Amino acid sequence: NSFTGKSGETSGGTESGAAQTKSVSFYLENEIPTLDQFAASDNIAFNVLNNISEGLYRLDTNNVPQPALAEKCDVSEDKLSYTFTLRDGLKFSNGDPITSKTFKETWLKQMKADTKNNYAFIMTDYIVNGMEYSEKKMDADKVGLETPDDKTLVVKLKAPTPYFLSLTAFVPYYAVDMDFYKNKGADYALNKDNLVYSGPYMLSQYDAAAGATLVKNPNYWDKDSVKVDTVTIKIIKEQSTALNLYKAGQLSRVKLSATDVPSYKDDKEFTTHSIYRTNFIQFNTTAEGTKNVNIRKALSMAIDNNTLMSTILNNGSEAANGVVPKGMSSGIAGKTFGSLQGTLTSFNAEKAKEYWEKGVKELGGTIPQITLVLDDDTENKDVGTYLQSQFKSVLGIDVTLDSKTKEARRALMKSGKYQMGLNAWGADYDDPMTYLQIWTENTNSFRGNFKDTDAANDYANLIKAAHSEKDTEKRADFLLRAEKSLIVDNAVVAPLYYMGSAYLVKSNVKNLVEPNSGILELKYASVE
Amino acid sequence: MRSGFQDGWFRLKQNKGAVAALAILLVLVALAFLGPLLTKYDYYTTNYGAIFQSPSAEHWFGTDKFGRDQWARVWYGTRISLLIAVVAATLDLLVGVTYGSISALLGGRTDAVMQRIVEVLVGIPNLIIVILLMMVMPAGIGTLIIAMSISGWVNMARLVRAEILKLKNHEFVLAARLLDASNGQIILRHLIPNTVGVIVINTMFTIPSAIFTEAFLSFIGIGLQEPKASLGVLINSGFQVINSHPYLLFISAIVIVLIMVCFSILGDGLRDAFDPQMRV
Amino acid sequence: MSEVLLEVKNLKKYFQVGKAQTLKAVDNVSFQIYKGETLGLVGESGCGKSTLGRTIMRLYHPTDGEVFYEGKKISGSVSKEENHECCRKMQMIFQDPYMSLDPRMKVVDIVAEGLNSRNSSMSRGEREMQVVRLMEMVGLQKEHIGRFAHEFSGGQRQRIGIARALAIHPEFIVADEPISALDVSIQAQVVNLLRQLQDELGLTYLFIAHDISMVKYISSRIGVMYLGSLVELAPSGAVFDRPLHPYTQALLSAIPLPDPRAEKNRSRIVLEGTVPSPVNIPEGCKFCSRCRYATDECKKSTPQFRQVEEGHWVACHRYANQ
Amino acid sequence: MKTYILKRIAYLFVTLLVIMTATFFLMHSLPGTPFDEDKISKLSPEQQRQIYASYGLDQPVHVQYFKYLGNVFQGDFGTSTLYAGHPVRNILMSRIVPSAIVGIQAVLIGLAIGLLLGVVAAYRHNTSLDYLTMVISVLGISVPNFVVAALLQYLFGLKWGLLPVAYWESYSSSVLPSLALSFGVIAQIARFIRTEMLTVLQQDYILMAKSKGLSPVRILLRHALRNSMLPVLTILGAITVNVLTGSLAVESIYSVPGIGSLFVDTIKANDYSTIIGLTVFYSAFYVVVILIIDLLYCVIDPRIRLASAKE
Amino acid sequence: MSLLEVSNLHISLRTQDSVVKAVRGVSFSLEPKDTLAIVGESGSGKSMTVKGIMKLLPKAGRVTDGKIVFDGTDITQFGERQMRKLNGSEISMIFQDPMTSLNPTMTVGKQIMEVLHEHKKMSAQNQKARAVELLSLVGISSPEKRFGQYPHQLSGGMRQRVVIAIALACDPKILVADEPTTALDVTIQAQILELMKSLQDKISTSIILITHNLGVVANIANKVAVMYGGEIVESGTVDDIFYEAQHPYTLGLIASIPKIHEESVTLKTIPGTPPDLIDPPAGCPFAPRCDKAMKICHLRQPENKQISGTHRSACWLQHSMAKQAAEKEEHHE
Ligand SMILES: Nc1ncnc2c1ncn2[C@@H]1O[C@H](COP(=O)(O)OP(=O)(O)OP(=O)(O)O)[C@@H](O)[C@H]1O
Ligand SMILES: Nc1ncnc2c1ncn2[C@@H]1O[C@H](COP(=O)(O)OP(=O)(O)OP(=O)(O)O)[C@@H](O)[C@H]1O
Ligand SMILES: [Mg+2]
Ligand SMILES: [Mg+2]
Repeated sequence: NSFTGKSGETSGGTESGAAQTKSVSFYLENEIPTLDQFAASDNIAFNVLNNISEGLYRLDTNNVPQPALAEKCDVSEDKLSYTFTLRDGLKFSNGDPITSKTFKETWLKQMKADTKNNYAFIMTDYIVNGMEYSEKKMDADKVGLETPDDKTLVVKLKAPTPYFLSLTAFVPYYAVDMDFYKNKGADYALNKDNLVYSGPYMLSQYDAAAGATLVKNPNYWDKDSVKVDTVTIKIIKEQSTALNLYKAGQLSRVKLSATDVPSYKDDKEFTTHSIYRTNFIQFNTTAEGTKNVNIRKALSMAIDNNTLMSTILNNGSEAANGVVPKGMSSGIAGKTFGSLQGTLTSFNAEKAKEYWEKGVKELGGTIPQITLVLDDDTENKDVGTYLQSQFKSVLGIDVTLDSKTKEARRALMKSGKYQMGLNAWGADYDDPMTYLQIWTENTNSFRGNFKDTDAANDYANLIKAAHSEKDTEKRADFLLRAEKSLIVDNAVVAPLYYMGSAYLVKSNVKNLVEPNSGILELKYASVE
Repeated sequence: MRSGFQDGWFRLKQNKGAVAALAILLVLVALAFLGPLLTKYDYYTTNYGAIFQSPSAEHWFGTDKFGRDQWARVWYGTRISLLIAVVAATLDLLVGVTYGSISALLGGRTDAVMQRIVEVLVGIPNLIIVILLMMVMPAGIGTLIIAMSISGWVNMARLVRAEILKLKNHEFVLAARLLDASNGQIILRHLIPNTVGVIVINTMFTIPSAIFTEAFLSFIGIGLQEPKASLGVLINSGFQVINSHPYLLFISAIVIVLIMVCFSILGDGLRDAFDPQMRV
Repeated sequence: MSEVLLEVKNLKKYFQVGKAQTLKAVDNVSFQIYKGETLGLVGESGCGKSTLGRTIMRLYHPTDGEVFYEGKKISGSVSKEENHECCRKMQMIFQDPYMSLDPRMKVVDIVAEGLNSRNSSMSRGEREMQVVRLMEMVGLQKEHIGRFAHEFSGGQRQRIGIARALAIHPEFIVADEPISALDVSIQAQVVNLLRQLQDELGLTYLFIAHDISMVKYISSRIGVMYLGSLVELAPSGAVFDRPLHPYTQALLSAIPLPDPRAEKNRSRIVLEGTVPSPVNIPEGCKFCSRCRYATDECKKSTPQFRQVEEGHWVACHRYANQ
Repeated sequence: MKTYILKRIAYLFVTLLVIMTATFFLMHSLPGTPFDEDKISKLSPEQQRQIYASYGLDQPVHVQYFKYLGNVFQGDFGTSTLYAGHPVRNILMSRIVPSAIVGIQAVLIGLAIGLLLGVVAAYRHNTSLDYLTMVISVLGISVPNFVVAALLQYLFGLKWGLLPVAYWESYSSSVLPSLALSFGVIAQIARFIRTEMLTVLQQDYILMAKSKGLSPVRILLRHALRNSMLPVLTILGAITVNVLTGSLAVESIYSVPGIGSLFVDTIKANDYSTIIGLTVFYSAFYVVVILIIDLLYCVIDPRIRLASAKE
Repeated sequence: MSLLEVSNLHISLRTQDSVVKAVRGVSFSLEPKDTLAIVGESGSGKSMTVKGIMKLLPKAGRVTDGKIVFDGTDITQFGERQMRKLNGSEISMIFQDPMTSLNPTMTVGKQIMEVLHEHKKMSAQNQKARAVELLSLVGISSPEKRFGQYPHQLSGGMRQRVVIAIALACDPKILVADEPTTALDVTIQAQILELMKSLQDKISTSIILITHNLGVVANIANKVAVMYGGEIVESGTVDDIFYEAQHPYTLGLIASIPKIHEESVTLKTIPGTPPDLIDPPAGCPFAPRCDKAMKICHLRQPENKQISGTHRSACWLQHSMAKQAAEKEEHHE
């Protein structure tokens, strides 16, 4: 950080006036943990990486994957083979060519189990022999990645995967200059000079704790459509600070806290945006009390998601109808999963009470003592407090809240010592499977111990069927039934809300979008 | 003839400021216990139809984001915070003062060992221990107190130690030695009375810092869990809505400042009352 | 003579001052105090009298040498019981009365401190009565007991120190200038008290003072110190009638007389020459730089402290062959 | 004295070793792993095993400990897991500087104003000046620093535009955080100086100084202050360590990239190496400060002897 | 004109629940080159009197009445600021308790230099040289070494001499010495007295000397005031007091001095206890202990009666009627 006497009057935000350089500035709510793509695993890092590097495809403003480094992709009839053709003359920012081998090497590295970001599954789950390679049971040449020439990459999949293209628009699939990577060794990505860029921007300044500045990448294939010259990324952890900076003209966009929403609701700079991240209660299906399905149903039904949204969160989040976000694609063109499923959750105090009494009777008449574990951040605590009051007023029970650090909460859930836990899951790609299959994989107490029962097996079978189903309609149907059984019939989870945020965006900044992945897209942004 | 204690008490009573402070403090303590009874609301009942109401005849201190009556919550919180204050002060006075005086008076190797122990206690990040505590103990005041006891008294110990290092070579201590006073008697009769100013002032500082530490610990889940609240917790959550609903912060803040002002005046009064040269 | 109560053997007390410099405050002092006697100790200011007294009282660890009380070694480390024993039997009156009084304590508590540590069965009232009795003994009033040390005059503070030491009926008292701040009539009162106690209870004193007439009056023997060492030790009459050491002679000649006319035309031995720094005392007699009889021998060798007459010890070459 | 210092330095390393060891084992008994359990649970058991192995976490804790110890003795504190791939040393180095700048300024401001207020309050005991300092210090301690920070940010940054609202880019960025932190420092120092000085001002040597005809300022500064400094020195140690190692709230309000949040973040994320590195740094700092303060005791008051009862 | 004129000085001190009337109507005057010795009972208000003059009373103390004129100016109402100009340079004081009146955390050398710094324009080097010189003047051996030591490293007598050195540093017009030689051995005491005398010869300093050592009084003083119970009961030249003492207290005092060349079993004392200053007696404070006390003595305060040109005594015995009565009694015998 250079101590150059900049002070309050810098309009640093949207336009830096005379020089006609267009700039936007936004902020991240935490330090940038890393810019090493093989180590990056959270949205903060992805927010930067997504804009300084690129994959075969890139999501457009409507969440649809569009060819990026790849010019096109041919999918085989059996939907198991994808042939990508790369554009001509692709180059990293340092001039190294981007070829199909670049992708193959990058992906092989990503598939190694010990890759730091633990994202191996995002490839090994799909690519033929990926898992075996990952577990070191097979050599790299057996993996379903072929590079007939420098411009062609053939990917062989284990099962039809309708969302595979959107996977290639996810950061772990992006291109990394592997020669450079090996060259730098442990120092890779530690500073701006130890990185090369394939995306629309490159770093001109980078400090993990303070932020980064992005400038246009001259070697980017589509550099002409990049409208903004510099992007400043600040690290600001305090929402009120961010708002102050926004008011002082130093940020182009700011997230509003729930309590600030009412005062800005009618502002023309106000927008909201929800992303594919669902918060839900995970019931432990083997724990005291919650092992009874009626108890679980009662608890689920006692929750009024709409009140939660309108009075407590109030920040652009949406009341959840199911675990799968409404807008997620169903695989059937033009139809979202939500539109097919309708509403699975319903607030019904009477029914909840009925179920509760039934459950209590089944449990032998003793009213179970119930505890909800949750993370120690404000949002979760607010939600917890709301739930507590709701259980009290609807069911007349005193639910204990047990807030813990995230790691402690996870450890508790992993060991199965919980009844209900507040948890969330963010989509890795635009398909319901990213949600629904987590209750089948390595079924553990983290996912409510939902296994080894008829219901659980039925659920697993539905997911399995969906996996191998080539017909999109049928596949969608399996998934719809799975979600229904998960939420309504078995009440393994009680969906609460889809995470969203309310923002203020300077009116001269356009297309500063954050697709449903929650990862920022700067390529399309422009400043008037 | 009055004893030293009666004497101090007598002089304290002559200090108008201290008496007023004591009175206000007593009123606050009374409110902490009786306040919630004065309203028909309790501190935990939510009312989503009446969130964020400004202070009014209905809700004297307004309501919070769950529509809970802030009057009841503030006094309930005061009760908890006063408890924390008492615990912190006791800890400071019992553990801190004892530890510091023993360390300084015995000196030499004992001092070296005791001070190294303090260094280790301070050196290990508290948060780690707190999180571990969270795993083995249920959340609640008890756990909270244990967490605060780990190193809450260290400052006091070091302060008292410094003062006693200075005092212990004074001739009146030597004189007491010659009169066969045990170390304990020397500490109690000579050293602590001569350190009273520092002890009182440091207790003044321990109390608010304990109140805010409690809020932090409660936040990460070791202390109070919703819907319980303490002043520290109320201030923290009031701060989050400072722009839109400042009264939530200010009411709790005023209570805490009032408590501290009273404690301070009282502390000064005590300090002066026990300093025989300070008579006015 | 009667039995030896306290014996000091080759006692040394050095202070570290500055970088690696030692100040020999007490340097190889040996003497005995008999039971029931008063040993007066006089000497130049800064010669180490208080240090000697404090070392005997075990407030300082001796650098070398030993102190025996009733034949038992009490210097160095001792057991807890011995410590109690010593505290019960030995007391000290400090030279600086104010510093030795706890500023936060009332006089009643200060004086009663010794009573408290030992006899906790005593009731509050009893203790207070004891205190009043002691206060009156040293010429203070009972109204004073509720006051703090800073509310007294210098002489009154000194008397509080005396009362405190007497409170626990010790056998042996090191009195470090106990009466210097008192007016003569009270001095007389206190001295009479000390003597009376000595007669009645057989107390033993080490009495440090500058007022030689008072020392002479109270002491059976007098020791004269110079720069950390004893230079003369003899029965008090002998010291006054036949002072042997040149320093003692100078000292005696300097006593101011309470008689203005006599004072005006009296001659005293004026000590010329410089006092050697206690930090690096030269070889030879320490007094030789100021001594009118100094010879070469004095500069070269340190005189032995030897008995030249029955009970009369002196460290001076002039009496080497006697 | 010299031997005493040498002995203390030897102790210092033992203390650090104990702290490091304790922290290491405590850290490893914390719930959770350095990884995102949500994500790890999606990997196959074999994949999971390989991950643990690659971090050496599959070995018994004591084996890990000795390995780590060996590295530390070679000056290598390992790499962070939260800030994946970043060497702990680099992280610490880049984070300490802002915290230190803000902290040192806060301590200096606090010391200067605190001493001034405290001295004046004692000198003018029971006057309105005295009450004013009491009010200032009560506010300083009972209003949490995040509130002060937010207030200063609003006033100086947003409303009057005198100083940067937040963000670490120029020297002026450090002013508000330092000010916000200094409030508590002022409060503590003022109160301790005042109480101690009230006692000192009653001493005879102050009367003596007056009888010398010295000016009140000189009496206060040359005679009273030094004799009242002991408690201030002691708390100054704690304050320095606390303030220099960053304040979570103030740093996040002003977006100062300091170590305040690093502690919390890394502990919560089970980032073993960073925490231990941070702990070693912090406690080394603490222990050294304590040593310095102990030595200063003897400088300030020559009657204090630490070495031992014997001369 | 007198250098210092004190008339009817009253000083009270507040204690917890009472007021100590420590000084009750003290008057005296001091000419240049005078040495006034104040002797008297311990606790009779000697120190308070001089502290009151210097405005250095403890917090609890206040001058309730009286007038102090220094060098023609009335300083009774002087505030701290005005006193500062006098203190140290014009009037300087040697405190009674040498240990507590030295700053424990400052080397003695610095404490001497400080007063030079304040009142004499001197370079630091000269200050130091002068300080060392002062130390050796007061008979401290190896003064350079002592210069850098702290008070607690000095013996009682050395501290006292340091305090003396500080008081003498600026050649004051009046030197107030409160028991300056109590902790000194006789040789050094003699040296200090010589020093004071030479100062007196050199710059006509006046000295107020409080002491219990009548030998010292005899040596140096030309005037003596005897205090008892907060009052001056007798005053006069040394000869007046030593050879013509009238007041029974003075007589008792002189009788208490041990005589070096006489052996005696017990020393003479004055029986009884001094008066309670909280509630001082209406009559003569010494009356309860006085073997010559008459009825009137207990009832009314005797007036301070001039006996000769210099000699005054406050005793009913000096009253003409008492004299007659005494004569009568003598006749009877
Ligand atoms: N701070 C105080 N508060 C109350 N009374 C005090 C205080 N200081 C002194 N006195 C009382 O005032 C009286 C006069 O004290 P002062 O110090 O003048 O005596 P003095 O003549 O100097 O005696 P000495 O020769 O013993 O020093 C004493 O009786 C003493 O008890
Ligand atoms: N704590 C100490 N540190 C260093 N030197 C000391 C210490 N205490 C005493 N001294 C030195 O030891 C020597 C003897 O001091 P001591 O107090 O015993 O003398 P004294 O005979 O009692 O003198 P006085 O009659 O003046 O009280 C002096 O030179 C003094 O400076
Ligand atoms: Mg002495
Ligand atoms: Mg006096």
